[in-house]
Amino acid sequence: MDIKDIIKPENIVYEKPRLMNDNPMHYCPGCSHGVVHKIVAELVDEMGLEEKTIGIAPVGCAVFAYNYLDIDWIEAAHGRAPAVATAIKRLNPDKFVFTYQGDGDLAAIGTAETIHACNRGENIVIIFINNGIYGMTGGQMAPTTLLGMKTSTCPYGRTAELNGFPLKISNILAQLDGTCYITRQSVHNAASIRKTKAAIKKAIENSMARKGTSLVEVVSTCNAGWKMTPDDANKWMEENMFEKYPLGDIKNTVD
Amino acid sequence: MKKEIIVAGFGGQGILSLGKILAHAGLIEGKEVTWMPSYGPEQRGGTANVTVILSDDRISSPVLNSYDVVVVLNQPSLDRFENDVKPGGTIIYDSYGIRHTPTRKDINIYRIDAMDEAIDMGNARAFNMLVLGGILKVCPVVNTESIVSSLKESLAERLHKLIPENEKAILRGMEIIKAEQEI
Amino acid sequence: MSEEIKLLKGNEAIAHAAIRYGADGYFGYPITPQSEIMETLMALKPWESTGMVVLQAESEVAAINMVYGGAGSGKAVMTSSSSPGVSLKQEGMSYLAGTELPALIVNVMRGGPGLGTIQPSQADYFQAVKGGGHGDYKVITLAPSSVQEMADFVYLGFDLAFKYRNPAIILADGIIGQMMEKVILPPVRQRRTEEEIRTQCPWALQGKPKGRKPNILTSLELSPAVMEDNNLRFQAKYREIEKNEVRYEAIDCDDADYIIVAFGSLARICLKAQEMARGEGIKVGILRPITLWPFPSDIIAEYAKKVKGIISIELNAGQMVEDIRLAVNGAIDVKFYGRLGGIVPTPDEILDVIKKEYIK
Amino acid sequence: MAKIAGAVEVNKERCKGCNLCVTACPANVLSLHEKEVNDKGYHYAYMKNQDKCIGCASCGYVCPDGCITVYKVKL
Repeated sequence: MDIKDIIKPENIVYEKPRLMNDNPMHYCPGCSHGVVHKIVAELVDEMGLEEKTIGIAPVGCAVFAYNYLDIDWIEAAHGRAPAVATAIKRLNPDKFVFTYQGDGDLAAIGTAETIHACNRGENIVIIFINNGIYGMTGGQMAPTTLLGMKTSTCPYGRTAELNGFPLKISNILAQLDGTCYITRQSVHNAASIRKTKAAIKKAIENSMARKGTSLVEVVSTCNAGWKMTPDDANKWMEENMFEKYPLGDIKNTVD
Repeated sequence: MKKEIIVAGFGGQGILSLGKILAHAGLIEGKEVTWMPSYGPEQRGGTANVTVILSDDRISSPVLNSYDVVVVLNQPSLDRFENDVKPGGTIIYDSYGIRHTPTRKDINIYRIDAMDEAIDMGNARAFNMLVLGGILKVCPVVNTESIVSSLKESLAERLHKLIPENEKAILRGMEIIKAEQEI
Repeated sequence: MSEEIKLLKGNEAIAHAAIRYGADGYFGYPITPQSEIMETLMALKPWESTGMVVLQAESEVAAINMVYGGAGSGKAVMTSSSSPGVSLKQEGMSYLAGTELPALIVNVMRGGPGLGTIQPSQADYFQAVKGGGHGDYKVITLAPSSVQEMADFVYLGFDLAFKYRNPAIILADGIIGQMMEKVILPPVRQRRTEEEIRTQCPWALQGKPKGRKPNILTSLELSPAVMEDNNLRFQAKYREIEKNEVRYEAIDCDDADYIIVAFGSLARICLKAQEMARGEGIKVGILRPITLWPFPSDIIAEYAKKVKGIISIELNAGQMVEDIRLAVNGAIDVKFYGRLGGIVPTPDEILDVIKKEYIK
Repeated sequence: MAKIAGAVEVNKERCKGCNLCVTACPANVLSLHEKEVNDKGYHYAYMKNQDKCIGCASCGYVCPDGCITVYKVKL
């Protein structure tokens, strides 16, 4: 069959989501952020939420998320996204309000805001990108950096003596009565991407049904920060990150 | 008309609410009023005081260094404020626990044994209303009807059943205040 | 409900006024001497009457960032705190200014630095009028000197904040917060509808209808050229505010030999001293800045040409006096008297200072 | 079983040459250009073995930059 007969609009089975615009993304080649952005864009569109969605962009690599997804956005100070989201959702209860945060933002500088928003059961969705490193500032240690992992601020590898332990914040948040759905997923292959999309969809449904706080942790790569190729980073993640951060639902009180 | 009043004593004696009822009565009568408490941990013990100013005109300072009427309900307050009575002004003191009484010759001195009376009445909570009655007797800055209306507005709904009791204490306070020196 | 007269603490007046203004949200954290603001709001339960959201946050930092989010959605939102808490809020205030969002912040000042004291102070003058947080920005600063003004400035503060898309501060102190006075509560306004927000605040986050561009609220801009343009736009707005919004009260200044410049509660104490001085034949006037930023520099410069002396009296080590000196630009020697650490001077003390400085 | 034909279009200017699509493809369809680069200097992905494409869209899913459009027809 001639390729011209295949490449026709009616035969499209996959394309860049409508709500992801044509601005080139500043992310490094192979960065997981783009995949998660696409999932969010697809779901907002598929669930008919375009006119109801307000995103809170973090400080960190995803700081410019607002340049890529055509929805209303506000940029939060480092770590404060859950507080910003709290007010937006409470003042606009029929809107879909989500934060998009990295590990430094959510689990270090914003720990208090994260825990208390979850504990109040704010009807928001938190999308948590855990790649074990500070990407934007150039690869420093994050709260989720694995023991032994080298970063620019633990150049000989993280040690418990000096830096404490990798923080499994999602497991902490699952202990809080305000959370209804906490899950840990990844986006390193087509199957895991489908699962993550299903998880974020469920989280959005929970928030619109006012069931409490939902958080989807996406264990991700930062190949630039890890100093690996994207392919190697995926392999390294599967072999190392998944052991400390096993995939699957941590809490689901909804179904 | 302008009256500058301070009531000082221990925290927990009901001084702030006394002042509030007085200020509120002034408000009911269309006066300008200012109620300025000492605030902070002293509300829970130690000394407390409240300045109440009632005036027909705009009130300037809520903080004063001399007063028309000084009401002192313990020795430290008497020692602290006796000299701040304006010449020709009035001091009212409760004799309970007082070792040395006011000595100034240029002011009116009244004594009210409100603490003893409250104990006799078996109602320690009546203390501040007895004192308020005494104040109103020697300095009728607002009328009694306004005070009764003020009680209604100052007290929470659930405490309204106590209003007759408070009224009685105010009237009793008017009876038990005694002049020791009038100039 | 039209106007209503009540006996209220300054802090309580703020709460009552916020509900009557039609504020959409309050986000706070307890700290003395301003906790009655949130306590009163919680007791009045406005979520049952006007729909106003009241929330106790986990920290001052969270509270100001809730304000940032709420303001971003075009709502009239506020927070309150006292000095140490307001230091924590500076991050959020800088973001509000940098994102050009309207919001009302109340600072019932107490003495510092550090944990300091819970007694009244005006030592956060610099922090309020010079920006406070990082970056070149200004916050409209209103200084109430009565409980009535605590209520009125909730309205004025919100109105100015929305007019200029800029945060506004009510810079009060422990005296005004804690004292009770007669208040004529301002007339009730309705909370704005979603439709009104859409027309009045087209920048607000409401979810993007098809056909409109996304509303993106951010203070981030990595291109220095664009960032400079942003800053120039802010500065132009600040000049506009300086031109339009200066407010002050001048009492007996026109025939005065000496002028006391004082703000907030201290202006009231100085007023009593001024009355006493006039009683003794000393011609003293009071110039009370109501807006600390924009500062009433022009009128002070005018009086500086006519009077024998100007003195700034403050509950700090000499902060507003710097703005007065800038205003008079050397035309006259500007003196200063201040008390620190939560000490409040009495009217007598101030009268003595006037006499000592000028009537030798 | 119906036979399936697929094809992939890569937005070559958007592509950053990360190679994730190449790895994700179960049919060994995609490759990065060895010599050619786009305006940003990336060796972008292209269909090296078009006839093997089954239109499974794995490449599209994993592409972080949304460069890939996937087509599929049943023959």
